[in-house]
Amino acid sequence: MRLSSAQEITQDMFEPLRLGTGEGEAITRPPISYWREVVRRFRRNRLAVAGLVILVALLAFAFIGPLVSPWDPREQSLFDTNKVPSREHWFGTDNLGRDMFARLCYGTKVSLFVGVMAALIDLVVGVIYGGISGYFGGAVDDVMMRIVDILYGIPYIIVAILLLVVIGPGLWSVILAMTITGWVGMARLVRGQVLQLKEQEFVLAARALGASHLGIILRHLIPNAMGVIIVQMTFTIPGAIFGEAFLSFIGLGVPLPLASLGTMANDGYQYLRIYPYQLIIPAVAIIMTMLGFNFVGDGLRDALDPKLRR
Amino acid sequence: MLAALWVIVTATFFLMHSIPGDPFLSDKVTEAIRQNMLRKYGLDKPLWEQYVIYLGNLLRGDFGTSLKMLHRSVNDMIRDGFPVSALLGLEALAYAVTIGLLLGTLAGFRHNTWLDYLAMFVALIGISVPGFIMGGLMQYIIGLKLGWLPIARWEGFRYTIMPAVALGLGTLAVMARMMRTSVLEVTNQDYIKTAKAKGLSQREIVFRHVLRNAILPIVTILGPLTAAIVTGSFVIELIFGIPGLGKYYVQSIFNRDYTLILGTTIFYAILLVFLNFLVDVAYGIVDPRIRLMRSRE
Amino acid sequence: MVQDTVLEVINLRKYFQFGRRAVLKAVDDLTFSVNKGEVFGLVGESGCGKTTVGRTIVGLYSPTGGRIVYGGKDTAGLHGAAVKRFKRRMQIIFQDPYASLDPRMTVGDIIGEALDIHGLARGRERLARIHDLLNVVGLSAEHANRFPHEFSGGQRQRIGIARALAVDPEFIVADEPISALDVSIQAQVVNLLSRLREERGLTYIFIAHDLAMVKHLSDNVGVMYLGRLVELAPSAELYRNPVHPYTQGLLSAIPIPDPRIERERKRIVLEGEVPSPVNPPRGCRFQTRCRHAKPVCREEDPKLKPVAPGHLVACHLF
Amino acid sequence: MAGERLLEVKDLEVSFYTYAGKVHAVRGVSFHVSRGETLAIVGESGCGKTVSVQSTIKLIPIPPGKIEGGTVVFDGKDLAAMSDRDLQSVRGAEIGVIFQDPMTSLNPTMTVGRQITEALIKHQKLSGAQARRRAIEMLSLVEIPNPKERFRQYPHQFSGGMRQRVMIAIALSCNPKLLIADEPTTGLDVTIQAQILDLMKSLQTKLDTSIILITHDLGVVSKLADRIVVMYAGKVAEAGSSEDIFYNPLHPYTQALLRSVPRLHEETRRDLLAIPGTPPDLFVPPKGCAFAPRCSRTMRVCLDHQPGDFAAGGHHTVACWLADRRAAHVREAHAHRAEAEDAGARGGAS
Amino acid sequence: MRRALVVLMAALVLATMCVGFASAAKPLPKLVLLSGDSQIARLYAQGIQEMIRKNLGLPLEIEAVDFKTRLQKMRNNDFQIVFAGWGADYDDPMTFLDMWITGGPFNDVMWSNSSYDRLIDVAKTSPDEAVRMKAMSQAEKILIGETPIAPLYWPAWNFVEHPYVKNVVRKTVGSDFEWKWSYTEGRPGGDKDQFLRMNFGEEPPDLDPATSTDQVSFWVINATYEGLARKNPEMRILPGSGLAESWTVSEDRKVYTFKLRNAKWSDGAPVTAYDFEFGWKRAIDPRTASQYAYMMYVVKNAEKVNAMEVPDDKDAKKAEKNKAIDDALAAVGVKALDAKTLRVELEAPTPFFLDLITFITYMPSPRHMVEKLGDEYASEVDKMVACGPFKVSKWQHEYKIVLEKNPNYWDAKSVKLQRIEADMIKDIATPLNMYDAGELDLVGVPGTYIDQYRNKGMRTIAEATAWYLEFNCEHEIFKNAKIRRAFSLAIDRQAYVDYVLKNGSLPATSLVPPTIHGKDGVSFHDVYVGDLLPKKADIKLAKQLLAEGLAELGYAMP
Repeated sequence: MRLSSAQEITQDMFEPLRLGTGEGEAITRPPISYWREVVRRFRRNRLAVAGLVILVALLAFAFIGPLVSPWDPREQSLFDTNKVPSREHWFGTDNLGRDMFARLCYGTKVSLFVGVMAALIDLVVGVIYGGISGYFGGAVDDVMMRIVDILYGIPYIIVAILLLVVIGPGLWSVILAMTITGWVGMARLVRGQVLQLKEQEFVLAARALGASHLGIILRHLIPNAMGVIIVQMTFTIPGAIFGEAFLSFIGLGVPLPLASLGTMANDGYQYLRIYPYQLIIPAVAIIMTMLGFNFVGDGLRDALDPKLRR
Repeated sequence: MLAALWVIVTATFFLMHSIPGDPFLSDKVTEAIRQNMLRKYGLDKPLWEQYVIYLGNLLRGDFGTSLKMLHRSVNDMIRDGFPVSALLGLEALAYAVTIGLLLGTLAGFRHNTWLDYLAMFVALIGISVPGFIMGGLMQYIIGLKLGWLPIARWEGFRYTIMPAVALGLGTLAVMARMMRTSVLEVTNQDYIKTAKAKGLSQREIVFRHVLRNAILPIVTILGPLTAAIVTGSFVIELIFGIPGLGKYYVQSIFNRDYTLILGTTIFYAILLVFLNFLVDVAYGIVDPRIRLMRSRE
Repeated sequence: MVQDTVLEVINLRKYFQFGRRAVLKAVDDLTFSVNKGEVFGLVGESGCGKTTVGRTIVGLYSPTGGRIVYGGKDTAGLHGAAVKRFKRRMQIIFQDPYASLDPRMTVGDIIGEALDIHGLARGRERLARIHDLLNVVGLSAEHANRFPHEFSGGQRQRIGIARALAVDPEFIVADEPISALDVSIQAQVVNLLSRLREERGLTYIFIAHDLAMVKHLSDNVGVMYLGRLVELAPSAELYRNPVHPYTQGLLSAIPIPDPRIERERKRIVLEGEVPSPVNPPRGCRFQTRCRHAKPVCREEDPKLKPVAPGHLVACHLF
Repeated sequence: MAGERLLEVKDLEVSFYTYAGKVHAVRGVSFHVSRGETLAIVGESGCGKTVSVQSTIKLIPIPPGKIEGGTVVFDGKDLAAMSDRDLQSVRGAEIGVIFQDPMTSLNPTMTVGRQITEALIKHQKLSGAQARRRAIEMLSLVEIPNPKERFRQYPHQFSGGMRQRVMIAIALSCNPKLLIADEPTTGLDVTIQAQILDLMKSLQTKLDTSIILITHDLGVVSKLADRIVVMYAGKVAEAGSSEDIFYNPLHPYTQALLRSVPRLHEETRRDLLAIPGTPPDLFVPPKGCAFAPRCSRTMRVCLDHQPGDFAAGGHHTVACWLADRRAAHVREAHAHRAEAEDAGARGGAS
Repeated sequence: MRRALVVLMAALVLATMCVGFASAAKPLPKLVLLSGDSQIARLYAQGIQEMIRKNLGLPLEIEAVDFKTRLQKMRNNDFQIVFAGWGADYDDPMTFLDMWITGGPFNDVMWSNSSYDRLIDVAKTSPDEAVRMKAMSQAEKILIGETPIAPLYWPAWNFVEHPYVKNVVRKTVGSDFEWKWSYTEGRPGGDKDQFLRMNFGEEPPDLDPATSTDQVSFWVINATYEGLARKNPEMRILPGSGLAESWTVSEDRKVYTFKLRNAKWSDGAPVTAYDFEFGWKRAIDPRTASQYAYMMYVVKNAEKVNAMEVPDDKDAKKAEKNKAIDDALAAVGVKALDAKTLRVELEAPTPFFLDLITFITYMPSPRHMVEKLGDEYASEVDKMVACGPFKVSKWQHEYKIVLEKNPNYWDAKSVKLQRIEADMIKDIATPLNMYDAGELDLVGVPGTYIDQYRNKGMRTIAEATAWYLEFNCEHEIFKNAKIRRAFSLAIDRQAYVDYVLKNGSLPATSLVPPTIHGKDGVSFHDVYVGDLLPKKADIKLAKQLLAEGLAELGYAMP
């Protein structure tokens, strides 16, 4: 038998106390919302934080870069073509003598725009479609999922190229081509989430309280599916940026005078053996974008998935 | 399934015909001769009539004759090109699956260690570098500068390595990441604790209990991934001069080679369906729960 | 106690389509009634359909057949605003304290949602009501800004009760409200339910698999097996004189936290397990596990019949 | 009864290092199991009962878990000092484990038979055919009908109760000296629970295995346990023979626990005693007695000082300042009040 | 009084406002340059864009579309300015000039000038070379003056070959490659096996000379067939260089009579005059639907027959129509008098006819094979024969084609090369890598790689091709010749080729490239035309013309 350090304990301590009733209900931890919890888990993930830093840096580069650089991304200087990086042109110039730094800022902006817009369209279409399909279920779901299956069976590249050739080049054409089958993945994901969530007891509780369909979708289903949706978006964005790069490779990327990381990498690829910096610079930017989004996406997924909590 | 194919055929058919130009438009063709050629190949008929004729031929398994390679039937072109693409794709898939699963497994078991980070970094490089850049770089560095492997052509196993690796990298990355997640999830399962409680060694647990279960979710995405590899081979085939099917895929559209566009689209659609079917079968083999459900029905 | 029938469940059936051909008969031909102010206990093992009964009564599922008459009105006949009014009168408390609260909402919003749906209170009044309800279930106002995951199981269950109380219902279906809770916490919830019943004149359907707790709380108890009601009796009567072989087995299976009694107790151990509700046995559904099964049990489905006043049993032995 | 000690755990300390900080899950726990006896460890979820027991053979995930102190002597071997590799020959061979959820504790992609033979081949070096014979034997021992056929089936073809029988078969296949049954019936229906408990009891007498039964259900305990350890917030609150705990509970927590459950056999309806509040958060372990905030007889000493184990006759110990001689007056006052309270009772949640 | 004043004032204000409105010029619409969508096309278009911006101050948008879309838009007159090019079909200025006659099949700019039309007509029909040269040079001056097109550059073809590669002749008109006299000397590993490895870049789509249209097929057909004559390495056409031993020309220069030599197809069958008649008529027959049929239009009645209506399968008058075509074909001016004599009658005296007979469409067709195989002819190695220095010996579609020396070729003794192996790799960088690694013997150097190969023995030859901007003469802005000319003058052609193209191309100071020959084998451009446009931009004049032109159209100067 073991006693605690007895000398501090005196007889007068052995008097009953009348404790307030709420004592045992106190929550000792500071209040943490679900999202704060996610942020905390996210911050513990070194790669995810690195990804976030990369993304912030890219954004800063895209939006602050042009303010810093004295060059216009479109301004050609036919006498200063293919200049290697120097004090004057930080990233050198391209085959038309345009400042690569300014162009890279511009291209990053365009690529991010393409990626984000494509992801947003995917999101809107996918959430609406998947949400309806999953929430109402039954025959509606059957028909809607059949359609999705069909779309899934169409080779993506063919549709994208056909579409681009039909509607002609343009920034929005490229975005449309990215989303034409892209939303299907999001729709499937959202449907799965909704199917799972709508049987959750808290949704049943809302129904028992007499909540409307819209109320349930807005208040419960979407907020709860949001995490997974956001994760999916962090993978859709780089996917779209990548897709645009591929389209650039076959000549269907964003139209002139726009530049994207894809078109720049493709331009640079032609000069790989002579002016490797013209490929390396946009390629690094693409890789950074990919890494950034993927790290953040992975980090978010780990942070959102309680199963991976350790 | 047939309905899906029909929708695909119809959509592609009409979309394709709405593109400006036709197979015989060229800078050196006069309008009169062009009309002549259109008539010869039945392209002057009303669209719906062409559509009905095409569907009729399709039902007989005839994809028609390429309108660019006027002497070659689309069936022949697919017959020649697909085995090459398939071989390339399978090899790429083999690399992707073996290395991807290995990296993913390592990362999963060494969660949050430098090994995990390294494996994930390698994997992410795979999805971060566009295929054309990766292919070009490999060709330049490994083929030309180091001289380890032939630069291009399709003459034997040595010729397949670079293109297959370049083609498989993206999938490899996806595999590695999924496997990592999956391993993490499986290692947290109760039955792994059961295995540990049985006194099994780490190795026995990994090989007998973790891997098989961790692979399950990966099998489900193998269909779309294989499809991505097969259809993604365009760039790689172009760079490495490989006589596969991939290039028709894109070129046929630029050539307005209607029969070839439709032929490849339908072929790939069927392939996708078939691959998904294969995946279902494979899933049944690895997951006894599914197998039983099937036999019950 | 006022003997006023408030809820009548008549020949209730609820089937679920399962794949292409299979039909899961979760609830099959169930009849009972609940008097105002009483606690009606519904017990049975997992898969017997008791949760389905509860959810069908509050309108979460639409019945496949039969009628649910509440306050003299067939609930199937309700439309539009009437449905909403009905939902204010009848509420449900769920089993899983973790799944029944939206993890993305604060406790205040969870309780407030009920007020919002029915437009019961706004702004400061809404806040006051929420604080009030939290106090009623033994929590404090500052808990309103917390998120469900910060609470223990018992606290969460009480939040669920507060949400149900927000619309000021007269009838509550408590669907296994304590089975996921720790022993020391169960009493908190049970006592709270008892107190609320007294203070607010609530009527409960108390669904549980824990017979001891059902007995403790209920006035009348129905025992379910494979979608059927096999025995229905006043609580004390049921425990003193279980008639149906299943009820006997069930009661006997419950371990008693008293080693001396437990050591001397004679057990009727039910052999085997509950068959699948997708493909229930012919005749009496219990016949596969019944020690007294006779040929007739394999052929004919027994009907509920009285063996004593208020004590009904569905068994060919009686 | 007090036979040779098979397992002796002393001053076990286990923590989990999570992103949010350290959770001190087990805070100096000692208990022992003698040969042939059944020790029940009772407590609510999160009280550290599972962690304490699983830590003895390092079944807890390490990291984030970490065994920070204490000794574990099993059959003369110091398990705490053994490497994970050496422990492999103890796990499954000398100590079998059954887990709480039979639905998830079996590998879904492996036949039940292989899951049983695995340990046999590993520990008893049986050939495949021998292991198969033994496994089928085990299946019939745990009363699974058609064992030969069942041997080839997959877990999803088994019901929950049957799976738990399989788990028992796995755990007992190598004739372990000790069986750890971690909430073996929690997920099961009462009628199935009764079957499993009967089975365990009969197997224990047949095989002469010691059992550690981890449970929160006092009913289950009363049926099987020889001795009982009651845990609260990572510490042992009270330990003693089954009789001691059920008929002479000394810790207010044990007392409250016993009075918080309704009893089927009681004719009269007695109000349940609710323990107010919730167990403490072990992110921030309480300074004094962990139960103090919920206790009806808290003293000043309870808030700042952790009570030691006080002997209460035989092997009965209690970690409560009320057992201190200096608290005699509080004990007496309470005894009077309890008598009065037995007639009426206090209820309510708060 | 006051009131009247107010009214007057108001009227005045109103009037000035009206006048003001009337004189306020319309804002300039968006200007769009239609271009191809390849890397290089985009780059070149951006160079133009920048010069227009800098020198004229006008924003020019680029619409980059794929090849066929661009062509269709040109055909549909759906463009403002388009970046276009034309390669010579034969060695005569006419190949560039007759495009722009009113209603010409390739006159996409809708330009029409009657004096131009008259001059072209003279040049087409006159038997007198001097008259023709004069007419064509005048015509070109009118064309450049009115600027429906603005010539930009005459491209160059850059290539490298290993030093052991000898005598691979590159022609500027027709098929580019001539391997008849090629050989290797000093190849590492020895020259015993005489072969060449090169990259064709793509599958030859059609190896049937009657229907073939593309460059790669032309390479192969030029090597495996032979026409009545074959150009020598100096690009001269001498009697006896091809399958015709000799020929005579009638007084009016409209009738040619060819005497054939003894020659055999690779399968041993003799090559006869009937094969020529058959092949030419096959190309002219509208039912063959040969794209290059128009190359035969100089032959009497060929154009008429080629324009006849072809019946389709369900046509009720199918037999009738077919017969009409057959009858008309009989009247076409090509006839085998016997197995060794071919008589050709032309529509007009065509001075460049002897150049045409080396063109692919003028090759003989092996009647014995084509009649047997029909459309299948030339689809596989065993479904074609050769009468040229080489024959196709292996054809792995979309991958590789191997040409082998044709032992039945009449001049086989001159052919040293045993084999030509050609890949079909479309990528640009890969063949260069292969060349550097010694896997290819010769390779073209695309513009982007020139800097790297400039010092590695790269050679440049001028092509008989011109690139220019086409202005849509029916467009609201570009209908004005001054504006068109302003655009043309705003382009600094020298800077353009030096800094944008950087590939050895020449600034195009007129349309017809200097590589096209005029009378007596001199350069038409150098001798008869000269620089019609400055090499450097004339910004001052350009701006002045733009201002005038816009004023005439009522547009505001931006």
